Formats: sequence, structure tokens, C-alpha cells
Amino acid sequence: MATVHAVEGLFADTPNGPRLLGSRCATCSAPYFPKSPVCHNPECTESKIEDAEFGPTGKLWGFTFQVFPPPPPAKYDEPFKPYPMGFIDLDDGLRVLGQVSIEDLTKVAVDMPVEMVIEPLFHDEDGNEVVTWKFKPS
Amino acid sequence: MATVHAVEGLFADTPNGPRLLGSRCATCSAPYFPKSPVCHNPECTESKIEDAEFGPTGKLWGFTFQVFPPPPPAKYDEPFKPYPMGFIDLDDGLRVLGQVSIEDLTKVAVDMPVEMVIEPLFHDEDGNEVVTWKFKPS
Amino acid sequence: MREVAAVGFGMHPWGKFEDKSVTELCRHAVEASLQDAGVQWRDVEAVAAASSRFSGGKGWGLNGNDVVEDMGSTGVPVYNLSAGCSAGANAFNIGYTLVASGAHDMVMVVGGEKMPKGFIQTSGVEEHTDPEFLRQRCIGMPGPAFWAVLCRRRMHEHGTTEEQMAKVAVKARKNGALNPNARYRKETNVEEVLKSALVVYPLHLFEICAVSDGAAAVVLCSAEKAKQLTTKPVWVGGSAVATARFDDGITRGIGGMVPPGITHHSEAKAAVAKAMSQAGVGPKDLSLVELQDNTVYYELAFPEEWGLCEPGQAEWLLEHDETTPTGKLPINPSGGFISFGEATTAQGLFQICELGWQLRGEAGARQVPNAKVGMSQTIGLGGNATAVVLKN
Amino acid sequence: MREVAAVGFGMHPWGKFEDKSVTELCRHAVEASLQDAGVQWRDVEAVAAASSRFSGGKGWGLNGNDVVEDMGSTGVPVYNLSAGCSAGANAFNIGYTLVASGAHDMVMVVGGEKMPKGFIQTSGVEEHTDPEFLRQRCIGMPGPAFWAVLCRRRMHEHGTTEEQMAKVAVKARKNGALNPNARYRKETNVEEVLKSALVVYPLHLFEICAVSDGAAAVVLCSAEKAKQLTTKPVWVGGSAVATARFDDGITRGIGGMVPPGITHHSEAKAAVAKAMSQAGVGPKDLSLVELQDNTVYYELAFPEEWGLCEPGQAEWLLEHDETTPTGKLPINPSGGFISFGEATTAQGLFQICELGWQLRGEAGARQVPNAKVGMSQTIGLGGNATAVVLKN
Ligand SMILES: [Zn+2]
Ligand SMILES: [Zn+2]
Repeated sequence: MATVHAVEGLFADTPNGPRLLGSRCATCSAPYFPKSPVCHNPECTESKIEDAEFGPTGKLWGFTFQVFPPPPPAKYDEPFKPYPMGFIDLDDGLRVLGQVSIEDLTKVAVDMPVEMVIEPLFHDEDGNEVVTWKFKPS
Repeated sequence: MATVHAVEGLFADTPNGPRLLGSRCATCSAPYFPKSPVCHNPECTESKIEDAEFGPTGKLWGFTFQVFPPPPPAKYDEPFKPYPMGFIDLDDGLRVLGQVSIEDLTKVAVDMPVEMVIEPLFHDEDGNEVVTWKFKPS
Repeated sequence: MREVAAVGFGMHPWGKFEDKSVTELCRHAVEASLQDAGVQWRDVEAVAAASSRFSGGKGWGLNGNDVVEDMGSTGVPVYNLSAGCSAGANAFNIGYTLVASGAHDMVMVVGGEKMPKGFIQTSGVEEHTDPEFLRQRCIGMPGPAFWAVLCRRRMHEHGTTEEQMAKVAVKARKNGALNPNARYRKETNVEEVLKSALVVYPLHLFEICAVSDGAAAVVLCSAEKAKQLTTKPVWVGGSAVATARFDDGITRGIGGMVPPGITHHSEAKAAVAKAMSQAGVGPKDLSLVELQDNTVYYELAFPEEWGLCEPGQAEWLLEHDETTPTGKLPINPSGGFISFGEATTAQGLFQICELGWQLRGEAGARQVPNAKVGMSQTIGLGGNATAVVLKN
Repeated sequence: MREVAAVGFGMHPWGKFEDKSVTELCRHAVEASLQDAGVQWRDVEAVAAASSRFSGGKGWGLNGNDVVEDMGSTGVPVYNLSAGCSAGANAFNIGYTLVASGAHDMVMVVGGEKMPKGFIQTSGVEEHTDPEFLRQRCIGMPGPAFWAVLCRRRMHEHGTTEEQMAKVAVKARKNGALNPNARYRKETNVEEVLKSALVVYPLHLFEICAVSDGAAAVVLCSAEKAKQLTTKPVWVGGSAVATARFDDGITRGIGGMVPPGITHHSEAKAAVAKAMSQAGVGPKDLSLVELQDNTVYYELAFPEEWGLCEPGQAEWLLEHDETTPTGKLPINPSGGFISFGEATTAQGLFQICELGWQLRGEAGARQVPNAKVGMSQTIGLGGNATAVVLKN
């Protein structure tokens, strides 16, 4: 029984704390998550992609609640428990999707400051704890 | 262990002998096999579809040999035995595809007169003999 | 570019039709459009069809070829267009271009779809390079969540209430009740809408379109042909296709840039602006708008994103009945997706049929009085969007 | 209709590329075509793409949208065309029409495909209304059998020998050996061809095209733009799309009518006739032809079906080396499908690139001397066909 990532290579608990692993174009500073081999910004004059970490702080731009069990390929632990999720605008210029990690669902609010965390998403067939990136109020 | 048709409703052993079950437009006499609910002839002024039987006699317009086991959804009995097949121009105006039922493969010839037969194609999981339409030299 | 007229509109009603093939639905629509135009199948010189993922097309999206084989193989050129939910109007744009260019004098545009049950999955492939997979596996976020997030943001920015959103559905269903081609023909009320299942907060079942089966067809022709056929042709003022811009605020995968200001649905905005510009009309000239209301949210957001009203004014227009067929800015007099449900690739064409019938004054109890200019719009997977302006 | 020039040709070599995505293949082709044209991605005003069944397109055939997202989302209109193996040139026809109509001044046409292994199955659905299923289940007849039956009939009518058919493959591979973009670049000989596995009598492995990965792109623009870019534009003389006629002798399901005379490949014949007529050229004017040789049979049958030679004369032309690049009727100087293999939806565009390079005199060791007019042709599932005539 280990802790495994929902998908490998998307995030890490770095010495500085949890971060999303993406890339950024050195020419036009466009952020990419997941990593992109080339810059897709049509205004960019030269694609210069470098590895970049994103997070941990930002604001919740908008949100919703998943009130029914999501269809596959989503996975969740039984019994299903509703969760909030939304678009998070990170301070470093990345808009990213993610779940909001919060106990009291009535406290979720637009423009709420949040901070990235790595938390359990579900347990797989082998009993492993599968973790992903989420955002908690900061 | 019974005799079953490869697909129901496509052919029958009628009182007159084996026939293909299709339809024909009474207006333009276009033949259809399998049955068609409407006439698809763009020159036809009014679709008048009637049931029609086709066969049994015609000529082998062109042929080939299936020398390898055909991929699914085709089915065949092991061990696989190569068979001839082709386009048959029936005297009643239907060009139909079918296997040629013949022992000596060197005797298959273009424009050879043929006659429709209902013969085994393969045996299914339940041991049923699955039959289909074929054409033998006449 | 030559003038192009729309002279035939045909539709198979939307609904669930277990016993009919998509070919039969299309045949119904195509025959109705031919009859409406007063022409024969043999007069059609080319076919532009919406390419379906769900039904027909020999598993290769060859839906126009299915129609041609069924109606009679005359040898005409066939164009099958894929653009997600924008496919119908994307095909319309090709039909329009084929006539406008002089390549053909009469073109059939058709879209038909039989939908599988349940949520629309976009690819189903369990692949770590597929953003769709990542979103669902890593975040547990199915497609409709996007609408909900945008909707919740709107509530924050403009104080939109859940009652107001429900009223959009009530208005839609009121129109749908008057449309014989709509699937849901029973009126509803705010209480019933808000009591329907919460699908994804803040959106309820009655505020999101269902999946339906349906087909629609439009006959386009040159001005010369049109004048032989009718004294009252409907003209294609504009037909535009656009895709989302890089700086669009709705990230397509799981991450993108924080956009510079509000840049949502940049593809729809661009298509609408271009179609209106082609037609030489402005927001004030629109007698009616058929917009893609997969959810009630769009009916509030789109008009202001396109400059048809001020930001935050959509709720006011709704509350004051100005978006009803007799209001200042009639939206979805057909009943919209909310009343029809979605037969993905056919949607753009049911909208265009509605524009045609409204402009001819043939829309019966849901008629927009004195309709002169109508606009329709779709938005689809892949960042595709279309807009069409028809006028008398 | 305005004059349309083809000013950029780009290709990713054909082959098997396990480590590359279809997006990478397309990017290579698109960037090469832009560089060839001397323009930027930002100059492209619209994209017409072949819609794939096998790779990319978000599972919805949105292959043009993939290209746009990858190259940079400028908001351009995207058209994704499905037409089986004719998709690439079908998309070319739309690109041509968009420029000819005046709707756009510069359009990118692109097709890319990564093929699954083995025979191409058309639908895979076990459904009793699917003619494909019936043919395979009731007759045990897979797709390539059609070619074999036609080929055997030709042997009967014209006395075509197995050696002659092998010679077509030998000629194709000789050309392919000179083409850096071809997959098979080793010459072969009659003995080797006839010793290769008998796939479906009378056709051997070397006489049927393999499945490949590949991508190709063409930049089309108005005459005005072309004159700014080059002193030697290649012109689109004709671009045609057609579908099979009802009386076509190749039954699409398991049964059809006995045709009135020889009416095979009516779709290809119609497209070719129309493209030549548009271009104002006849058979004698063609410097080269790139035709769809899924099997060697087509190279013998098509020229006479189109009136490029007399019935039964194709074998004579072959035996007298008249179909080589230096002959009277050069066929497939690229090496054809036999040397490239088939990346279904991209095929039409590799042919058009070959026409472009030949007309510019840039085809190296396989150059057709003094090439002035070139024609390409495809045929695809659903009874689709295309033809393109380029000229200097
Ligand atoms: Zn950049
Ligand atoms: Zn008839």
C-alpha cells in the first residue's frame, strides 16, 4: 500500500512545497500545464520552451460542486462524497483546473485565495492511496 | 445441432429451389439485395418497392481466391481451406457477391455459368451448421 | 461572391426515435426541404453534410454519402464536415461558399444524428496525453462542470440569481411548447425547474439540454435560381466560421494562461462579429437570435459577449420579457436546445430552419412579429464556432 | 471564381513512426509548406484538413483543430473533411474553393495519419443492416477481394499477365527508390514480386499498398498573393469531387444491379473528367498523372477508364516504358501508394505535393522532363473520389 500519483509527472512535492510541473516559453512567457514540447502562442516569435513549476498560491476564479459520482475515467472512493472544483488563477499566470479541498462546502467563494496541496483522490484496486493536486483556502 | 442461416432473411429454399430474398422497384425495376425500404435509383420517378426473389442462374463476372483465413467478422471452420468467390451476374439483373462452390479450384473461370445453392459456411460454437448462399457451376 | 438564397427548410422533429435509423431521419428532413423549395433531388448539385461521431456515416463520418445513397446516387460531390456541435452550421458555411463562389447553383445542406444515452464523452481514450482524460482522472471533472463554473462566476459578477436562471428555462420551454418540432412541448415554471435534479451546481436538469435524435436540411441556391422558385427568398446575409483564440479564458485542457480580461468563447464572438459584418447589420437590426443554449447560462452570457446588450443587462432583458418572441431581443423563439435537446451535429441546422420560417412569417404561434433579420450561432468541441445571418 | 495558386508544398516522409504523434507529423508538413511558400503561420486565413478516423482529432475527426492548436490558435476558420481515402484531396477542393470564391486569400490544406496495423476495417460493427458485415460474415470476403475480382476480370478481357502486373510494382518501386519521402526505397524485380506472399489471388503482397504513417500540406493563395511570393507559381487548373453513380458496376453492398456496360469507378471517372475540363486540358496535355494505386490493378485500369489510353493499351504502355518518368504518359513518378504505403486521409496531399515539385522541376532523379500539367486522383470509402489538375 503506497502513495501513487493519479498521473505521473504532473506535480511534485518539491523542497519548496507542492508544485505543478509544466513548462513556459522564455520568449513570450506563455505557461503550459502539462508540459508542452513547443510554444503554441501564435503571437510568439520563437518557441523557447523551458521546464517550469507553478503554484502554490492563487485565487479561485469560479467553481462548482460535483454532486453526482462522475462517469469514468474519473475514479472515487465509495461512498461518493460531493466535492467542489473550479478554475484557479495562480499568481504566476497559470489558470488551472482543480478540486477545492475544504470541509465546509458553504465556505467556497469566488475570488477566494487558495494554495496548492497534494491530497488523496481515491484508492486503487491494490489499496494504494492515489493523490492529486487540489487547492485549499489560504 | 441444427442448420441455421449465416444471417436470417437473406435467402430461402423455396418450393422453386434456393433463392435470394430481396426487393425490386416496380417503377424502374431496380433490384435490391438485401431488401430496401425505398428505391434509391435517382432516375426513378416513383419508389414502388415490392418483395422479389433472385436466382438461381447466372454467370461468374469475376473471381478471386481467399487464400488466407479472413479476419473477423468472417467465420470459418478449422483447418482453413481456401475458397473462390466473386461477383455473379444473375439472369434476372442482380449482381451479387458470393462464394463459388467447386472442388477443383483450377476450373473456376470468368463468365462460367453458375447456379445458386445453399451450403455450409462454418459451424458455430453450439455445433450448428451455418449455411449461406453460394454458386456452383451449372 | 454571389448572393445566396435559402429556399428550402426541412426538419424531422427532435426526440428519441428508437425505431428509426439516422438515414430515415435525414430522408424526412431532406424530402421536406426539397418540397419546401419546390425542387427535385436531381436538381441538387452538391451536398454538404454534418459529419457525425454517433450515427451513420459507415463509421467514417461519411454522413453526406449515406444521404446521397439513400436519396439516389446522382454522382454529386459530397462534403462531410466535422466540427463537434458546430458541424451543422459548418456544413452550411461550405454549402454557402459553394454557391457564392459560383461552383454550384443548388446545394443541399443536411445534418442528422441519433444520440447515445447519457453524458457525451469526448474521446474515451485512457491516454495520459489526452487532456480530457487528465481532467476526468485527476480532477473528477466531467464536461458540464465547465458551464457550471462559468455560471457561478457570472452569479458573482452580476448577481444573477438561481431564479433568473430558471426563468431562462421557463421562457425556452414556453416557446418550445408552441413548436411542433420541439421535443419538450410542455411549459414549466421556476419552482419545477429548481426542483429538478441538481446536475452540477448551480445547474439543474431542466437548465441543461438533454440528448435527442433529429435531422434538419436546408436548400441553398443562386439568386437566379431563387427567383425562378419563389417571390420571397430568404437571403444568406452572412455565414462565418471561427475557432478559439490562444488567449481564450476557457482553458481547453487542464491548464492555460490567465487571460487578459474576459475572452470567453472567443470563437463564438468572432463568428458572430464576422457574420454580422458580412450581412452589413448591427445588433439593433436583429429581429431574432437562435443561440446555442446547451445550458441557460449561455442565454445570459452570449448576448453581452457579442455586444447585443450591456454587461449584466441580460437578466434585466429576461425579467422584462424582452427576450420573448414579442420582445426587443427575441432569443430562441424555437425553444432552443433546452426544448429540443441536442442532436449534436444537426443543431446548427434546426436553428437555421427556425430563422427561415421566422423570416417568412411561417412560425405560427411563436412568430416574431415583422421578423426581417435573424442570426444563429453554434459552438463546438475543438474550439469551433459558427454564425449565420439570414435576412429578407 | 478567381485563379488559385499553390505556393507551398510540405511533407513528412511516409513510413512507420512509433515515437511521433500525428500532430508532430502534421507540424513537420505544415512548417515545411510554410517555409516553401515563404509565409508565416499567422498569414494563414483558414485551414482545410482531412478528417481522420485513426489518429488525432480528439476522437471526433477534428484534425484541423489539432493542427491549429499546435501551430497557434489564431482564430482561423477550420474545416475538417471526411471522405475516406479521398479526404486529403476533398479538403484540397474546399481550400481551393475558399480562395477561388474570394472568401480567403491564403489557406492551409493539411492531412496527416498514423495508421493502425493490419487490414483496414471499415466499421467493425456486427450489425445485420451493415453491408460490410454481411459481406464478411456471409461470404467471407474482406475488402481487398474487390480489387482481386476486378483484376482477374481484366486478365480475362485483356489477357493481362501476372508478370505485367508485377511490372507495375517494379516500376513503382523504381520511382520510389528515387524519392526521399517514400517509405520503400529499394528497387525490386518481377521475380521478387511474384514470390511475395499471395494476399488475394492474383494479387501479391508487393502489389498491394501497405499501411503507413505520413502527413502532407499545401499552401493555396490568390494570384495577387502568389505574385508577391514567387515568380513561378503553380496554378490550380482544376479541382473536382464526385461520388459513385447508382449504375456503378462495383456493388457497394452485397448486391446491386448488373450495370449497363462498364461503369466501374464512376466517381473517379467523373472527377477526372471535371478537373480536366475545368483546367481546359485533355489527355494529351498531361505531363504526369499521380493515381491511387492501392493495388497495381488501378494503374492498368484507370488510364483507359479515363480515356488517357485505349482499352487494353495500358499493358502496352507499361511494357514499352511509356509510364516511367521519361515516357509518354508518366504515371506515379512519386512511387505511388505502392512505394509510400497508405496513410489514408493524407494520400491525396502527397500526390498534390508531387505534382507541385514536378511542375517546378524540383523532383530530382525522378523528374518528368519539361513537366507542364499534372493530374492527381483519389478514390475513397463511400463512393468518394477527387481529381486535381495543377499547371505551370
Ligand atoms: Zn512563446
Ligand atoms: Zn425505382
